[in-house]
Amino acid sequence: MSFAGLVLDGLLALSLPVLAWRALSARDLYRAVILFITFGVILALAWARLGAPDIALAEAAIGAGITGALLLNTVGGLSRKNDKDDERPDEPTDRVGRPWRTRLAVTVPVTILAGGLAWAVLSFPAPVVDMPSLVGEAVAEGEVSHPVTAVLLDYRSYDTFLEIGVLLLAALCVWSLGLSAVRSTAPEAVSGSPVLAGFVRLLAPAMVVSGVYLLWAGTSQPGGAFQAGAVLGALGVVMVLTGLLVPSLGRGGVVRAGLALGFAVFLLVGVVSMLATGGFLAYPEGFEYGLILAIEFFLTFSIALTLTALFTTVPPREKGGGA
Amino acid sequence: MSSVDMYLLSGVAVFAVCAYALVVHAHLIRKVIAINMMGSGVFVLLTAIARRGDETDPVPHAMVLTGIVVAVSATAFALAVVRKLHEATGHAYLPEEGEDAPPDGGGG
Amino acid sequence: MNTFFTIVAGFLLVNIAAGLVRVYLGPTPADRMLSAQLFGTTGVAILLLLSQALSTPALVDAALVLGLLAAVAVVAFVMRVPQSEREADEE
Amino acid sequence: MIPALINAASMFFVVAGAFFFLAGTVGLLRFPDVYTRLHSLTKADNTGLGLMMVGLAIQSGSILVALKMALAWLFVLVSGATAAHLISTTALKSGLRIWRKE
Repeated sequence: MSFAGLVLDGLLALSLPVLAWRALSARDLYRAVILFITFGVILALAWARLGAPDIALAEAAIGAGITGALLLNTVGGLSRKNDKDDERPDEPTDRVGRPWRTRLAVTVPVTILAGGLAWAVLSFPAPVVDMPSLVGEAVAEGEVSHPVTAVLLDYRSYDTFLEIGVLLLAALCVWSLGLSAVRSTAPEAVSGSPVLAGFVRLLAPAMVVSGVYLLWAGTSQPGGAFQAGAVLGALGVVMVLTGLLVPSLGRGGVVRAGLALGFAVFLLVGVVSMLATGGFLAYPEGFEYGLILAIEFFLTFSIALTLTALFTTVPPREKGGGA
Repeated sequence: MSSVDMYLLSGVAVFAVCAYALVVHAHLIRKVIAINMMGSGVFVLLTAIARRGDETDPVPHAMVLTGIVVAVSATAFALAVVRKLHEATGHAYLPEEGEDAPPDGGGG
Repeated sequence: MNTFFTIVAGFLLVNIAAGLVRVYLGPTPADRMLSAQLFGTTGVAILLLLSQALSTPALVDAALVLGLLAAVAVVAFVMRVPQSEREADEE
Repeated sequence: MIPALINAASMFFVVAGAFFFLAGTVGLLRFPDVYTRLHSLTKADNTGLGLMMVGLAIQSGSILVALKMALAWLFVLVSGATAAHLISTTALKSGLRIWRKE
């Protein structure tokens, strides 16, 4: 590593905790969310430097885009209520101040924890098992050439299977709260703006093409179902925000089926492969590439739909309810 | 100090800062942001660990990718719970010890 | 040449740090959102520089996604966050 | 001869781009209100990114990568212009006054 690279790494490594600190102690919540989005951008750069372009891609989509939109949505939802209740307009700030004794009592154990962790991570023994070459061998046997995708869908596919399960569960939990949609607070001139409509018209095909490209690229280079799903999910979020999609997303049965599709296809492939080869998700010879691509395709669709549903928080209408 | 060491320490620092803020701040959205960033600190740590050898280890990368998606769904759920609490009680704080409503001013 | 690209990336990072001052000064939520959008653009530039400096073409994809999604937060901000601060002041 | 020329050209474009980014940051910090600060978003930084993109594209040696870089710039241009329009319209509608020299 050159000296310039070392300085850049130092700057990035320093700015992450500083940004986290500033975001969490910012006076009002808008500022906190803006700093959170900036933190996401810096994080993506750090991962680029750490040789993890897959994660940089996912962070660029999820950290800076979707999580930021989620937080802004919630902050907006909270303060709208306050305007109606005629409370102080700066309500979303933290009104509970802790006395210095409490702060000190928290600082001491946190400092000890941080010191211990720092000592632990710096004195790690060298790895006993040579994971990269083990994975390399396993990947060489398989038909997917990008190691991270191979790990996700071949080598440790049950992790990914459970993960789409977690997404599904989160969507069900959010629906069970029975929240109403956050309504737009934008002035007429903004929400009906032809510029915004034109922007979405330009954005939609670009996002669909990028999503499909990332999905296709995932087998041989960084990219894959998560990144593609995140990009398409962001498109869903934008369409909900601009009113092109109703918050309940459409007919209840269709939405529910779409959410469950990724999980169901994964499960089906797992069970069928278990019947064929004896191991859960142990793909039979020769079908590996096709099966992984099929799983990835349905996963992308379900991840995108789930992210949109998590944003709207409104359960789909029952049959005949209309939209 | 190598680049990897700097990122390892950075991850630890992010984790510690967020752990402090998680306890000290009362507003629930701040707590949600703190937990999300705490996760990011752990992800930085994992990615830096993957970088220690001569070759980059893809297993932590896959774990972090899974983690990012789980983190966004957990954050979305937490924010929905905050909104529900706000709808029900009118404020986004948990009741402090020994009282039902949040205190108005700082200090105490 | 790679060192040169790394130095420029570091320079842009310092630019972001300087721009953070605007997030503090505000004074309106619009100013802060504007700064966030600017950091997105700078982030795209840094990712492109790093993709060249580290010879990782995949980072161009990351830059593409960042450029594509940078506006999502802006749309959320405009549509959902009430801009009541000033109205309350002037009434 | 040719590689040296390409290096020099790409260095020139990247440095010019970095200069525009610097100008954008100065504008963000020094301009008096949100409407004037929009210039640094829509003009300075997008020009900077464009120049930098040109400098890196001639260095990349692959048409596909160069095209993707151009596409990234195009996305940023479109979203930057839309963001500027939305932010300024919202600010205007919420009654934010336009700065005038006293």
